[in-house]
Amino acid sequence: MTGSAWLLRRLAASLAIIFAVVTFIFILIHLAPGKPCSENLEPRICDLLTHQFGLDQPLAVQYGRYLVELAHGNLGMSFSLRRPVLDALVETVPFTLQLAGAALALDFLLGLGLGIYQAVRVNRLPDVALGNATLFVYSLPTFWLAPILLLIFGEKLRWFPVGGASDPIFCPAVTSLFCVADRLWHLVLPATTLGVVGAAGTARFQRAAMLEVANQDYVRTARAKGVPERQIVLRHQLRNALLSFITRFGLAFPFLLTGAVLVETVFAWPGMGRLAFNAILTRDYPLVTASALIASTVVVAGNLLADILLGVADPRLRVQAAAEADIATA
Amino acid sequence: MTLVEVQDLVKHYPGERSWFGLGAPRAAVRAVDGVSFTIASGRTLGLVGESGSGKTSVGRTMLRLQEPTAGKVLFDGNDVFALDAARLRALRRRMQIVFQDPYSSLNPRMTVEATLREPLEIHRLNGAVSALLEEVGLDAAFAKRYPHELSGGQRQRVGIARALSVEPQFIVCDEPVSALDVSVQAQVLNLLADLQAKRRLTYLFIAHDLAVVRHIADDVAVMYLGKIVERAPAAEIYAQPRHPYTTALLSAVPEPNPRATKQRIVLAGDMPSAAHPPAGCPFHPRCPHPMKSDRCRTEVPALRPITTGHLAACHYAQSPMTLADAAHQPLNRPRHQ
Amino acid sequence: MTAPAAPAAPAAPPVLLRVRDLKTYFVTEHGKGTARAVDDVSFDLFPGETLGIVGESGCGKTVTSLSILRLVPEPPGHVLPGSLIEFEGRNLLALSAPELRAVRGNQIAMIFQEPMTSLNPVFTVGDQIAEAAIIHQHLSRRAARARAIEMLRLVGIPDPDERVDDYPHQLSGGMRQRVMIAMALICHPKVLIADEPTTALDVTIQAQILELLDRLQHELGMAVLLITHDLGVVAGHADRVVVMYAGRVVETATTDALFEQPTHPYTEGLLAAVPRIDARRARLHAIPGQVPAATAWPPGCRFHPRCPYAWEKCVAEEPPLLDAGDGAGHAARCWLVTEPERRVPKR
Amino acid sequence: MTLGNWLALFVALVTAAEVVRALRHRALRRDQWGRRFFRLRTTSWGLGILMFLVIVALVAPLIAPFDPNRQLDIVHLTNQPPSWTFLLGTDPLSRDVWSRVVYGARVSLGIGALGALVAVALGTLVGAIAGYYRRWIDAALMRGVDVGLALPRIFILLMAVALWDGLPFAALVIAIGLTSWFGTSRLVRAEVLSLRQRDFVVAARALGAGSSRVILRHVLPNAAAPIIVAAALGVGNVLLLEAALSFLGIGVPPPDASWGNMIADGAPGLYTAPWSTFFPGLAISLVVMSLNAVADGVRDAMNPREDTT
Repeated sequence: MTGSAWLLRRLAASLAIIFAVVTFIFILIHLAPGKPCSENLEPRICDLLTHQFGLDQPLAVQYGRYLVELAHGNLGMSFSLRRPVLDALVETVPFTLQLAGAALALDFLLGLGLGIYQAVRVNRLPDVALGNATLFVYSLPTFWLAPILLLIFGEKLRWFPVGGASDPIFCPAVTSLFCVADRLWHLVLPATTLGVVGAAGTARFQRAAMLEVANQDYVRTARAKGVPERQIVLRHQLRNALLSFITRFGLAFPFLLTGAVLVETVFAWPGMGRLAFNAILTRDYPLVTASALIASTVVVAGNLLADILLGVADPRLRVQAAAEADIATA
Repeated sequence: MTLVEVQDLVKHYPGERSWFGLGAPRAAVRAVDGVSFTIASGRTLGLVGESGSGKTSVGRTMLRLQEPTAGKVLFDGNDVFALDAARLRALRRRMQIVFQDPYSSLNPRMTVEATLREPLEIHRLNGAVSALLEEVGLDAAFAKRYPHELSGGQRQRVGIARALSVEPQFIVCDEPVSALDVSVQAQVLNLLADLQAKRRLTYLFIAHDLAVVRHIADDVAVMYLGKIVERAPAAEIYAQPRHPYTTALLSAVPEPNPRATKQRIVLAGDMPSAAHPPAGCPFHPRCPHPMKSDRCRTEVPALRPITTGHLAACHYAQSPMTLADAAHQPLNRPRHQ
Repeated sequence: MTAPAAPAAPAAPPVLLRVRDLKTYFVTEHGKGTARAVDDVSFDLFPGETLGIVGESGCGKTVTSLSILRLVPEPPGHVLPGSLIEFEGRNLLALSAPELRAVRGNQIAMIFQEPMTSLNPVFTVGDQIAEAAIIHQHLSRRAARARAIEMLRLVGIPDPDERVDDYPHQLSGGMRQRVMIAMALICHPKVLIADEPTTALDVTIQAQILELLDRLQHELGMAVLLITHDLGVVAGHADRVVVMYAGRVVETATTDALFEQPTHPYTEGLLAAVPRIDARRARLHAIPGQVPAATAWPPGCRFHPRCPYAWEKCVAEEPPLLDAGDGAGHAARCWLVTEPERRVPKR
Repeated sequence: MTLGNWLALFVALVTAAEVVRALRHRALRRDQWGRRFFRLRTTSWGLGILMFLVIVALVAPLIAPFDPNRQLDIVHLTNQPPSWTFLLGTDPLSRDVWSRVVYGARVSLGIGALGALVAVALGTLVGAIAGYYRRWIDAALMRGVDVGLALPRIFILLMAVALWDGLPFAALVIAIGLTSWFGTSRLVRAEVLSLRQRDFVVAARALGAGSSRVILRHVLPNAAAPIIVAAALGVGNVLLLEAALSFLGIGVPPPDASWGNMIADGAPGLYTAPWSTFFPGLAISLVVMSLNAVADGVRDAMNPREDTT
């Protein structure tokens, strides 16, 4: 089987998973008691709305309709925002991407660096100190770290803004270099909150992975060849430890999503997490389903990406695929 | 009297689907490819082969620890593969197995006593753990120990005691001494011989070491790539091997005698993969026989009697290869692709 | 203190590798004891010869081989002060890290038991073979690659131009061990330490690898330290033999002398325990008991609890390596050398 | 804080320390497993902190000076800083933060333990079945797990809690447990897959042992260590999840204290009275950290590494 055929099958499986998730969410949300109207709405109007949105139809009919609409790229109308769900997502998703991207970068760069550094200095003072520090930071709840950082750096020191994604007066949109800087400035605290906890976890993981590899026979072989210690760590150990790191990368996305909901709430970050949270509170069915669709897509895509990277990075997988291609064509 | 009869046993492992079950299945591994033999009651058949020859699969499939692909195994007249669960369980009292790796063959969370008591519980037998331990040469004090507190040889004795606990007639010994040091290996081999004499046991003794097999087996079968290539009484096969593979294997065994003026046949290349065995005689790509011909490349030689009781699967078994024949074979030729 | 029997040959060539009083101990977990894995081992390796170190698991032969290039993981292991490993007149134990690295893989190279795990799975075999040449001979990548291909050809790997880009998992066990050998020999070392080089291989592949090692030793003129548990391998390939038991050298001799006149009861017992392919014995000789733990060697002669001849003196006092008097350096750590009349089995 | 409270606190501390010391002492003498488990100092600390908090939760009435839900004096005693009377200060509703932290331990630890129990039990069951029986049942279960892992868990929980008004407390715990087992099942499956190949398992089958005996006596006991690790980490995860939900205002309903809703309660007064946010968060961090440290110990114990002495 060739690489592209594998990718096609894998994509199909991913789509099946996303489809299953959406179906599950759809059923769950419609099984819940109650109607999607706020309490102060007149029952008559509520009924009207319910009818208008087709919510009085049998579940199967609603589901069928939803799928037909989805196939046409139509995510429906948001009940609470009174506008297409797609528009709301287009507006908010980029903010979440910025936040998650920055956090992910911090997580991996800092985490990898610390983990490798600790592995090199294993059991010496810097390793022990960093080991205790990462153990602690890794255990911090993001929704607690967020207000603490806000208190220290936002309120007391006033280094960073206390909320939002940009200055609403000077930079409602990115129009100048100053506004780019403004955006970044707003990004620092939320991204740090989200990234630093992940970085501590990554560092712990990477240290363990490096040490696991350090006991392998081939490291001894390298040493017997006269390879300098530094090169042993950075070449022979790191290359192998990165394989398990890639797997971890694929699993980081659910964590980021959960974190995003919480961090966005604390920092009033106009992202998708907050949107989805509000959608749930207001029983905005189309918006909730669409958010779940996006979230599961991100998770599944993360796994897929990790698999592809692993296939590239691990010659054992790469060559296996090639050998299968040989057999298939023979 | 025949106790065990294996008829045309086949065990193929289906190719794993790659990529998390989404890929096309790979070619099946033909681990055992039509193996037949009989073992008379109270005798030992040595089953010899290198890794990948399928010898372990034969032992495990015979006991139905793996489901066979085809073939038949008759134990004392019972068709092992046709039994329902209850009757299979009853039969398991009579057929046992001893494993190679003494470190993995005992449950690390169970004491020796618990390990030996379990089979008695399963079959509701009245046996004494201390008697079993004594029979394999261990002190009764070992009953309270955990496997990690025992040496390799002691573990192997416990493994043997476990097999004996249900009072079987037939034991598959799957490389029982190959993980042990020489001095301990001799202890265990002697123990197996003593037990056989005392309990009138029948053994299938699987090994890669021809020297070990010589000491315990009455008959020897040599496997290569899922097939038996030669089968004969032990004395006969060591004195006059008929298959070139057996000849080469015998010559390759390092002897602890520096003065031995033994001519060595160094076979070129590796055993091919059992997923893609060569056409014709499975041994032909490495065969140093001087008469090797096109027939070897196309026609699978049948395992046929050469002399009375001596079977070989070689087209030229009537004129067996001598060591001198093989001496001028080029070394390190390209391996089979 | 034991003085190793001096080699008696009058015009003995200069010693290439001299090991004296080597002690490598391990601290067991949580400092509950010390495992004296290698306890006072001495031997010499001469240019061009093959010295076999033979013994069962736990005798300290592998730790001895790792100690030479200081590859014992520290902690928990450590080589005790007072040990000497002299290569061409320099004590390897006293070298700085860069000096030691200049010896490793360059002057003294090593191959290991498990060719599967001893090769790095993520690099091509060419990269791994070339690495030593790049480090020690400062070859360019291109030149090192060419050398790697040359080495692959030398060790008998077909199509070396293609195999050089293979990854280890694409090769069979025998081919991987050939790669290991190519990697070890690329800098033409003077000493090759082969630690159980064929234990993980099938017997027909073992024959290939041993023959290859013989041929390369002949062509390249290096000395080989062959560590193995297999007396058959030693008989066929070593010039001289060191037998180890319980962290000690118990007997040393030329190969012929050792197999003809085994003097130490352990050697004798070991030889009698090996199943022979050339003759069927009714019953194998078994050495009773098992190797004691390295944290608690028996007092006196460490073999006495298993020895069929042992008497009070063996329990009370450990014998030194005593010259067995065949004029070829045959020595055994056994009181029987001085009291041969006691060689009467008790059992 | 009365003298009795201090005394109870002191006894709890000493008891926890002594129990850990005794455990450590016994483990070090027993076998390698025990020695490796206690190799890292953080493991002992983690065990001690957990022990202490469990004792605190059990004897909360003895240690807490006030009723945790009582608004002591909404006029004069809001947002009091820590003092000898109010050890950790008071919250915006004039409740004693220390008493709430102490009682919150019952809720938070209880939810963590229960949720993790559900998750690990389910994960072990599914993993063992999939790994032992292979074939179609394995394929079916693992495809289900794939979907489970792709579910945005916090959404599901938010939906469950937000949409079903007045969801009983136990249902919340079970909902968390039901959405937390997917990872464990994969782990157990992998472990079972490798164990079922081991010779002692084959030996048991050869002796005529049935599937349930093989799984319960031979396979699962040998998979215990990774399951324990999963359980320890699971308690932390569930606790964090509950806290997150409570923080978002839809977890443990007020006025009952959980560490999560205490953070939320304190958040509006963050700048004036940070203590009412700080201390419950610290408690969560300590528990999660301790669980991680204990998990490290179990990991060390199950795969020995020579890199450290």
